[in-house]
Amino acid sequence: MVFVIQMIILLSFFSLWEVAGRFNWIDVLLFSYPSKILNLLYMKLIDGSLLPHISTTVIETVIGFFLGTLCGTLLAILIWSSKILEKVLDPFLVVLNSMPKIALGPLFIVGLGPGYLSIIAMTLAITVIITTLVVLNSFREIDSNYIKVVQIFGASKTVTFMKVILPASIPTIVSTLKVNVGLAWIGSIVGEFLVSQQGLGYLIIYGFQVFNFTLVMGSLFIIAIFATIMYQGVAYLEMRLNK
Amino acid sequence: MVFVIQMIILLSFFSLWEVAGRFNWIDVLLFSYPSKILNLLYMKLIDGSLLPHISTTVIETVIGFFLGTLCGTLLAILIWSSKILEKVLDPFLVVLNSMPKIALGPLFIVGLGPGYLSIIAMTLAITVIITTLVVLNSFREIDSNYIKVVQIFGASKTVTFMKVILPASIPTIVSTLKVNVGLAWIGSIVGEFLVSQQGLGYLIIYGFQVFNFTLVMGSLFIIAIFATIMYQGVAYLEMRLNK
Amino acid sequence: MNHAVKLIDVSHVYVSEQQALLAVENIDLSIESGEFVSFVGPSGCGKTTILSILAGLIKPSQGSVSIFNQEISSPSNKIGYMLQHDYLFPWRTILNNALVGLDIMKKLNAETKSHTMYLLNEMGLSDTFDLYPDQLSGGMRQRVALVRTLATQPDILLLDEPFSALDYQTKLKLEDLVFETLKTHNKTAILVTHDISEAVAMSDRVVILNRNPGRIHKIMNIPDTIRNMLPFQSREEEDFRKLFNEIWHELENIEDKG
Amino acid sequence: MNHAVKLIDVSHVYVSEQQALLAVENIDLSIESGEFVSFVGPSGCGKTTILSILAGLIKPSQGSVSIFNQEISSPSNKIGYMLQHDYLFPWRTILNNALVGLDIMKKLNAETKSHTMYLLNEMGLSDTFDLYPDQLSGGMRQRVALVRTLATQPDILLLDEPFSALDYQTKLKLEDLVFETLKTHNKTAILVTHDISEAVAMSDRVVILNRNPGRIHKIMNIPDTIRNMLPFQSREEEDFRKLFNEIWHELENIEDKG
Amino acid sequence: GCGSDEDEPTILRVGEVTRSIFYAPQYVALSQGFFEDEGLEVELTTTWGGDKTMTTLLANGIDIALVGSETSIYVYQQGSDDPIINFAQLTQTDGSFLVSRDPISSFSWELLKGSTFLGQRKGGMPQMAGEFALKKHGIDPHNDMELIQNIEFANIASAFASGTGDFVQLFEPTATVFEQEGTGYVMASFGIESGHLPYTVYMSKQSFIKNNKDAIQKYTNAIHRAQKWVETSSIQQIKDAISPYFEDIDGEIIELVIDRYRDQGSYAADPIVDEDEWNNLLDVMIEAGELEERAPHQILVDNSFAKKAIDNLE
Ligand SMILES: Nc1ncnc2c1ncn2[C@@H]1O[C@H](COP(=O)(O)OP(=O)(O)OP(=O)(O)O)[C@@H](O)[C@H]1O
Ligand SMILES: Nc1ncnc2c1ncn2[C@@H]1O[C@H](COP(=O)(O)OP(=O)(O)OP(=O)(O)O)[C@@H](O)[C@H]1O
Ligand SMILES: [Mg+2]
Ligand SMILES: [Mg+2]
Repeated sequence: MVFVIQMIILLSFFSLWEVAGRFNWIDVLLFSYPSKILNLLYMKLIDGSLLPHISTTVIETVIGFFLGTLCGTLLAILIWSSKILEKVLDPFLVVLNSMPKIALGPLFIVGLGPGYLSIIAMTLAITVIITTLVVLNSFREIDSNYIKVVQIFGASKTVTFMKVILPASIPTIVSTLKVNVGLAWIGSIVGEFLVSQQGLGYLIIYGFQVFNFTLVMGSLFIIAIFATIMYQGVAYLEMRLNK
Repeated sequence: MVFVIQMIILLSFFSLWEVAGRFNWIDVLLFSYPSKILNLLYMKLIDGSLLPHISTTVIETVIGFFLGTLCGTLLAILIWSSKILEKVLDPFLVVLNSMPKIALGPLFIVGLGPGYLSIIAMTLAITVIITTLVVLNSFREIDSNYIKVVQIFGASKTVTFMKVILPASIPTIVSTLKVNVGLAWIGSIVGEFLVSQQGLGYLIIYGFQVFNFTLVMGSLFIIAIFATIMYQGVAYLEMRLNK
Repeated sequence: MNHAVKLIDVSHVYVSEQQALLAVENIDLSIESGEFVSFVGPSGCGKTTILSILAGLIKPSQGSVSIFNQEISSPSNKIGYMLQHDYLFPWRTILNNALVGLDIMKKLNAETKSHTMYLLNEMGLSDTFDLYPDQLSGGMRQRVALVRTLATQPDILLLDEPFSALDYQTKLKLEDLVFETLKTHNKTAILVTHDISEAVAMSDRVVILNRNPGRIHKIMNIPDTIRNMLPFQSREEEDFRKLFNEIWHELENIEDKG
Repeated sequence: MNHAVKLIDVSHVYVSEQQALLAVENIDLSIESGEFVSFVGPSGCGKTTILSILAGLIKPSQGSVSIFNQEISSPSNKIGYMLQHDYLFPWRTILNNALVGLDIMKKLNAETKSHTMYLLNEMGLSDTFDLYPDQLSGGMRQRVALVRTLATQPDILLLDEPFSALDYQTKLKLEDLVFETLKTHNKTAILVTHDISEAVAMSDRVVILNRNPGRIHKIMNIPDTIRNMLPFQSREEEDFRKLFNEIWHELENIEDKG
Repeated sequence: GCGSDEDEPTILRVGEVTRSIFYAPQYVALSQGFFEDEGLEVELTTTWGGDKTMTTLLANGIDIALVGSETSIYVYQQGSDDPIINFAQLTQTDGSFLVSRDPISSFSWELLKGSTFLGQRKGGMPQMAGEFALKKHGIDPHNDMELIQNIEFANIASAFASGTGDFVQLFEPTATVFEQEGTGYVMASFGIESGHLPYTVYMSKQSFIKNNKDAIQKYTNAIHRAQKWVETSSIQQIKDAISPYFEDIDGEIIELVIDRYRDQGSYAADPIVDEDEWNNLLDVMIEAGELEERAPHQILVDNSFAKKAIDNLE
């Protein structure tokens, strides 16, 4: 049922786009249309030039996704562990988060060189603080009576964390995963805008450069497909955790 | 106490930077140093060329911040109101969120023209979905027994929302505000990268263009100051809500 | 017939991944308008389940439930239900928690508000109006939840162990208070309790439930002498002890079988 | 002296923005190892507050608390505390909820686990091991919380209305179970209850608390005959009624003054 | 990249500011193996934008940068102990064109007066060259017309295509694509109008050049060879040589673009950064108000490698 509605939405979107493109209701130069995009992707797939781009970006994204979620959660744990740390760091986190990451690009290049490291650093810069803020908030929201229960048994802060805080925050962490699927893609693409020899971000910026928007749209299309796959993974995890 | 530690951190950071810059431990061309930055900002403040840039961006950011939080929360409410809508839209939200917003530039420019509208649209594109995902998750996490209590009194879905879901989600919404302070700045700056004649984002990109990183750092510095002010506002709100 | 509540052949199965549990089976019961009925039975026999069905919170797997001759499918505002646990809203003050029902039903006015404040005062909560729930003791919270339910003056009152966290003296006082309020306005009530004397003292009929699955084991009619007295006085009656022992005995039988 | 618990001149004030509330005042009490003491008193008189102080969850505003001659400042693993509300973890199964204390204390092994399962079985929860808390009735949840506290076999047991959600029969059975367990292992216990017969039947001493602020009103010693019997049998004793009435009377006095 | 064993190729890391047909000789050198012939192995990265390219060069992320000379001047202007030295020129004119929305049979620059002009962003070479050309024709860009200057490089074409502006300053291949689609018509070349400039040049840190004279020489040799190759080969040949680097541009368009650039002399014939060209660049920058003092040719340019390369080839 849900799946059917989703398919209907997708199909009508693509059909409308196709028709609009074919009948020149939209500027094909700028927006292209699905069959043209698919054709381009197919050609590139056949001649083998697409796969390296995809695999590069997917690997960067997946690494960034896991590392970002992990670091963000660990940072949240660290901050949670000390009231003073929490109060001291809170404004820094928020202000740091407001720095436009693209403007920090040169910093990464200088620090990490023009390579994968910079791209992954960009992904981390984009995901970590948001993860930290959201997860930390969920730590704070936990009913203190649950904490009391384990304290009575003499639980240390670590044990309290493992037995109460973490399991109670799982739903929020999973929802952060959903946010991070998006942020990781943005991070790796923006990172590739910075420096790259290949990858979907490279294809996008190159597409802009050579005024081939079909290529840009095609890359976005591939991103959407892989983001969907990652979403499915997270959704499966969510289902499993909710029994 | 907390304030003192924060000041110590800030001061040592800036002193270290200053010293490192003066003694050429870092490449001054790329990193500049505080006194040089402050001097530049002071000069620009005196000759009146800085204020218009600041006010432009601050206005865009504040509008984007409120609109983004509002739209994100409203979208979360809409989705919460229907189980089917929720299931249908969930993957679309996540995948949409993974589109690199910069690559959507042409869409904004074609749709909204090369002006403020595009910049604010960029801010919204960056903030709305994350807000929606986080707030929606907090709606889901509310103890269903509280909902039972109002249902017994015959509360409609709207009333349930107003009397239970919303008040119970206030802490999460406030924490999303903290996230959105950051995202709104990023949105307006990235929007200014796309189209602008004025604003801090414009200064940054101009600084890059003429390879004047002191100007870039100065703009980031101003962003940090105003982000701090916005953070204080949110922190005050948080304090008030927690009585 | 003027039934306030009518349950016809109601059964309910809780279905989960691990198991399907038949919680209550073949419940047939009619309660007249103005009647006071108590449910007693071993823990886990399905008392709360029946109340939830009556309140429209659970749709029974089988059977029909009607209220004033109307079949119900969702919570009706004729019914007030005091849940077994208080579930006060942590973000509302005590007074606002007590007023939440009136607020939702759009019945909040000077009169209903002062009535609610009167009830809070009667229950010994006069100093707590502006406090928050986590500043109250367990028994105090329970009383706030009771006021919340009484405040809207519903036609039918479902009370799930309303006095379980209270000391004897307070309990007796509140029994009288609730009893009087109901009788004056001719309200219908269903009380779940583990306190047999409470059941006997307050009710017109006591329904004894069996367990696994929950079924009606026996219904005891309380003689008029006890019925019409205030609960506190009933306990002094001659027949009281007899009835108490009878119900006790029935419950013991159930226990032994279980 | 071999005191298990010693409270010297303990007072506690709850301070919030709205008010400062003196909850308990000048509590002086020594409990010997192996003793069973009950607290009775009107709702809101500070019983839970005293238990929380003993458990090390609240630091009293004044006075000193020691356990086995050691002053306490944080929760000690010699103490087991069953809170007034169950607070079972919704993400753990019933068995895992019952085992959480052992798990945290790193005492979980085949023996302690089978002991916990034995306790669950004794309390009539044998079919619920793999269920989650929201699939249980109120009384069943309360029993799980009791098992959770007993499972770690603490030297001192603090029980805050452990049987309030249970029917008479189950309650009597569990009173005997708890009583026997404690006596065999010579454990110390403090029980908060609103059920005077429960207090008399189980305890060596009954502490009657006054309210506003909570103070010790009177301490009743239970005669050896009743003390050494199982709670179920005590109730048949001659002296029982007398003691019951005496305590009842004291509580009525307090109520009238309040 | 030090040492020069005969068989071990010297590795040079090169960053290009963008990927463009404008840099055709570079891709020729790569695809025709000119670098390999010199015993070099070139790793090419696209470091999108002048700022990123220069940053990467300064941070030693690359050894050689292909970027506009103005960046080296900006760096010099802010003072640097290790200046960036221009050693081989690749393009010698601006690469953008004046595109009109409507076909105009008899174009004159006067027509721009009172029109809406979609220009490049401030501070960049295209904007400076564009305004320089306009002023040369007696047009004050800020008063005689409505100048829209607020759109990012990659989105200028989109803005024009969606109806903003009567005229636009566009690069290739966009200009040619627009012409083919009828979206716009090329009226004039800013490359021709602004004259010869050291537009895109290979540069490196002074310290790197000092320590790797041999490698730089070889690199310059290969580039010069490619320049000659482009000068003498057919359009078709050039297209075939560079198309692996432009898979997503139509072959026909590549040819048109190469033809147009070569025709107007955009590809430098030799790697020498002439002093005249340099001064022209300084003029353009001063006119645009981006330069405080003239940056001396003798400090920022080292033509010795270029000269030697010319000698070697003869
Ligand atoms: N949400 C649920 N999901 C599955 N099983 C449930 C659920 N709620 C109750 N049950 C089961 O249904 C049976 C009856 O539960 P109910 O809460 O009605 O008992 P009760 O008579 O109110 O008990 P108590 O006196 O202990 O409150 C129990 O066996 C319980 O385990
Ligand atoms: N966290 C708190 N903050 C402020 N006041 C509190 C808090 N907890 C309890 N109180 C107050 O302290 C007094 C004693 O509370 P306590 O919970 O100890 O009572 P109790 O004897 O356990 O009552 P009950 O039998 O109803 O559980 C009450 O007046 C209550 O309002
Ligand atoms: Mg129940
Ligand atoms: Mg209590």
